[in-house]
Amino acid sequence: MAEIVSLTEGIRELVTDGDTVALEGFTHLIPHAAGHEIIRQGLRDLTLVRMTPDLVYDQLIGMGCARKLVFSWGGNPGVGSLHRLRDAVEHGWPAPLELEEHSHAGMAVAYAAGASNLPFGVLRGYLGSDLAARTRVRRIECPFTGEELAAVPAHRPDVGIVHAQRADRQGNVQLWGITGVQKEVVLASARSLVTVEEIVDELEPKAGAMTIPHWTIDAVACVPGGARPSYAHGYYDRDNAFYVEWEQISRDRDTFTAWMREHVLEEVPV
Amino acid sequence: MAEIVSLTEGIRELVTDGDTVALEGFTHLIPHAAGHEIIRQGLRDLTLVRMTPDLVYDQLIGMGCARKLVFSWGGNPGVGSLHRLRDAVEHGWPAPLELEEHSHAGMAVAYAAGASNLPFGVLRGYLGSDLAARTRVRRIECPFTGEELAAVPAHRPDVGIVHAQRADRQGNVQLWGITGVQKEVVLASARSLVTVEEIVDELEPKAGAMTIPHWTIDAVACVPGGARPSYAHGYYDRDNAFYVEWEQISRDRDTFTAWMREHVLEEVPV
Amino acid sequence: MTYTADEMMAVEAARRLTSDTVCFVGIGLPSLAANLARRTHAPGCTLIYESGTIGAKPQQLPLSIGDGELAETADAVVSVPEMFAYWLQGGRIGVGFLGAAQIDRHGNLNSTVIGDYATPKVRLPGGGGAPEIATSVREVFVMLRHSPRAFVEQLDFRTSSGERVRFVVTDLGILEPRDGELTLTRVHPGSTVDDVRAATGWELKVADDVEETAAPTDAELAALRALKTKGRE
Amino acid sequence: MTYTADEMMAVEAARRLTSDTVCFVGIGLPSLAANLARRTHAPGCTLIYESGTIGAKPQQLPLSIGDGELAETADAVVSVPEMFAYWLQGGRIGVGFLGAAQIDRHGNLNSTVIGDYATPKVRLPGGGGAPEIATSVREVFVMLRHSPRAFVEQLDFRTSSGERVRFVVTDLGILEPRDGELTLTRVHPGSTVDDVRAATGWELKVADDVEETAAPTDAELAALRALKTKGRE
Repeated sequence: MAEIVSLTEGIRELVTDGDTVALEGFTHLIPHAAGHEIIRQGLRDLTLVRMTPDLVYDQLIGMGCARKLVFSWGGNPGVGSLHRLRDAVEHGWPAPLELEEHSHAGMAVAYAAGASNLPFGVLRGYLGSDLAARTRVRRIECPFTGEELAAVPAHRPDVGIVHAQRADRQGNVQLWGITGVQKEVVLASARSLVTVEEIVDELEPKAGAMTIPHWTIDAVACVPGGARPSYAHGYYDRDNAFYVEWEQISRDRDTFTAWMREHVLEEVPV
Repeated sequence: MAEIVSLTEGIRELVTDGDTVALEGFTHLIPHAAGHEIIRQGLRDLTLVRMTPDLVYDQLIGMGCARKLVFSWGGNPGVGSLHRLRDAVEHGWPAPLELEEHSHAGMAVAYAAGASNLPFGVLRGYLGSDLAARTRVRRIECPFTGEELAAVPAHRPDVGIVHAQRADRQGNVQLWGITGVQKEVVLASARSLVTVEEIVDELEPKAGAMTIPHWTIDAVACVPGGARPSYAHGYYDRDNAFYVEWEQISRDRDTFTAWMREHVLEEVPV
Repeated sequence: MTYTADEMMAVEAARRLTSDTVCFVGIGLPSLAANLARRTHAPGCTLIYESGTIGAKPQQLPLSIGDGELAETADAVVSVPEMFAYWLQGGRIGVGFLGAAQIDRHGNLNSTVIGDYATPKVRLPGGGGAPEIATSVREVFVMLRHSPRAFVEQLDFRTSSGERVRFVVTDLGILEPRDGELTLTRVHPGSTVDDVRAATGWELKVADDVEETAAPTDAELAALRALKTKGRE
Repeated sequence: MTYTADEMMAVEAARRLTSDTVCFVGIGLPSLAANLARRTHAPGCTLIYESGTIGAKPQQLPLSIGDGELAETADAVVSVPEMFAYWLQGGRIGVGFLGAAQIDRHGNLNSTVIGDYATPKVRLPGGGGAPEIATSVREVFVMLRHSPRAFVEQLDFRTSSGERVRFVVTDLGILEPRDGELTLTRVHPGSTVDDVRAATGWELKVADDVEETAAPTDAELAALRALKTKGRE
């Protein structure tokens, strides 16, 4: 049963050093504010899971929160590299970062398997790719046809965190637009936090919207703008200029650290 | 690319004696008219697939169209048995009927596997049930945990047939309300026919609606009332009285045959 | 007020549901019981129908598990594959209701055939969701009328496992598992332990402390009848 | 009109798409090419972005694969697991566009690392959808600028298989598989076969019948520039 909490409380109650945490979002509704609160609370040794780690994961990694990254595409969409991710992988700064690298299809199947309470998912995948030898994937034989397919272990994060447009006072969450793997992350995770743009009395039906029932969510925090600089369909647009700016901010360790101090560490939490 | 056809043409072009055919619908949007056209065209030796075979399957079986039934629950919802199905299984009238019996969960996974172009699907299923020994299910071991699960072969019908509320002139199909396994059936089948209540210029977005793109469908036929006596959400209600009446009509072979002659065989096709 | 055996069953099942219960309901008595709970002491009880409706709040008693009103009033409508994968198998459901043609002393159920599977005397509709409901929900509630033909020493076919059956409500009383065997724990008003024994096809274990079920209250019956009337308008 | 190498690439890729093509597009040149095709000769071309949008019809060139306009204009928006399972793996996609940091003579691609995987010189963003796009669509179109660093004898890492690569468009020309090896079949206006050889890190096979690509027409360039201007407003 979802509790309505502040973001500070939500992260404090749900996330612990060493946890496996998935902050998901596929370009849309990326839970930046929740990531910043994790940084402010100084959480450490996290295994971070995400299909498309972008700026907020670059920040978490650069601030030393992560021990390991489970992912399928780690870049600044339309811009280029994530320099903090690269610095961690290439030079171990601020700490070495272990990688478990998948394809998108493998990650998607792993989340769906987690939501389905299965230990693994099956796909026609990783064929002819060196990735197979570098990640957690095994071959599995179809018991009817003998055909070989790929199996990936289910994702079962300790904590799943997503951002959505709105919730009602019971904590039922509604999101629409590109819905990504948000539902799967909430259902696959042992604990879940949803940040929302607003809390309303009633969730009106909306074309293309999905609802995640309150009894599958641990905590809901109202964090308007919580997805910025990504976007919240129907609320605000993507700040494309900031993604370009990030290229400069993140290139240099000191510039990065100074920016994080000013814009994240010293920011007043919600 | 979907062709807009008459129901008669659609069945004639897509269904052949001996085919595996799934006419799906979970209480809602059951493609009765399409089933009647199959009966009128005298198709034979069909393997019929459906999670919840009800009246229209009772009619197909009683009229001798089916050789085999793949299913998980075959009854008259809220009323009782399907007498034509029982007569075929218990007494071989009008022909013996081979059964491949699953659980709902197994059927749902099999359709999803078919839509996903996988040879099998995995579930925690058929545990402690004698069904496992009577159907096509095998045990499969998780390659990571060693846990044993159930595998079911994918459903890949020759023809998938569903009813929906509306299509546009390109053949994009929109349906809403209880959406069941309709999308999976269309995608899992080699060929597909969708009957619709109406063809419109533009499919307006609608809460809870799904769209199946025209390029996954072979033929669309406009058949208003094509789901009666089941219902089409937003168009007409379920004729509950007819489901009760069917109990009497279907009990006796002669009454059944007479009813079918009058209401189906001599009906003017659309 | 006087009441029927069906009403006693529905009321007694409803009493076991709370506002925190997420329950998977089939049509008939289980649907009646779950909707009754929502109208009386458990307004927050979440009803899930296997057709894909989550959190349905029907005003009328639905006549099928796929009634339009279930979709209209639901918090969410999901596809049937998602329902079975993410919600049932995902371990999200607390209580699942099952009925059957036969039950044995371990709570195993038969809803498949009477007689031999290959050459059945009576071909029943089949298991539907039962095999996985029986092993995926936390607690199975069985609703079944008592008779020696239904409460049998040996099932003709085991459709679903009894391992999670916590409660069997019949028209005569209530059975609960004690030391791995269904044991009579309550009789309904007007029934005796001997009545239940006579209607059970195996040698029934009876708890030392068999109590009498509380008769349906006027409020319960009024709510129940309002539901049934509406559903049949 | 004069035009850039990028424009030549986008135009030439667009020409390979028809109104019947269902294509999986990434951001950048592939998205530009597919949207250009829709504005010129292939208005029915279906664009699928891996974010879950099927049949997107953006007015502006999207800046990310998850732009809101893609969802607003799409025929359907599906979840990411469904996109990869039912649509890509389901065999529904005709053409998939891929880019990479490195390509070898068999069309295998590297978008993972430069250097050793465990101790990379440059950690690239990674494969994303590429491994399964490369083996699930009917035809893979690669778009990649020519240089000896990109067209290599030996990949540092094989992210995706080249088996379904049908067409590689570069800033200098076009390569197509002939007898299992990428072979130069066309050069763009202003490039020579020797230019392409010099920019290729392996001994390039050249078709007997190398033709010159038709330069972008004024109509193609106008449509392309209108798209780009709108996207950057």
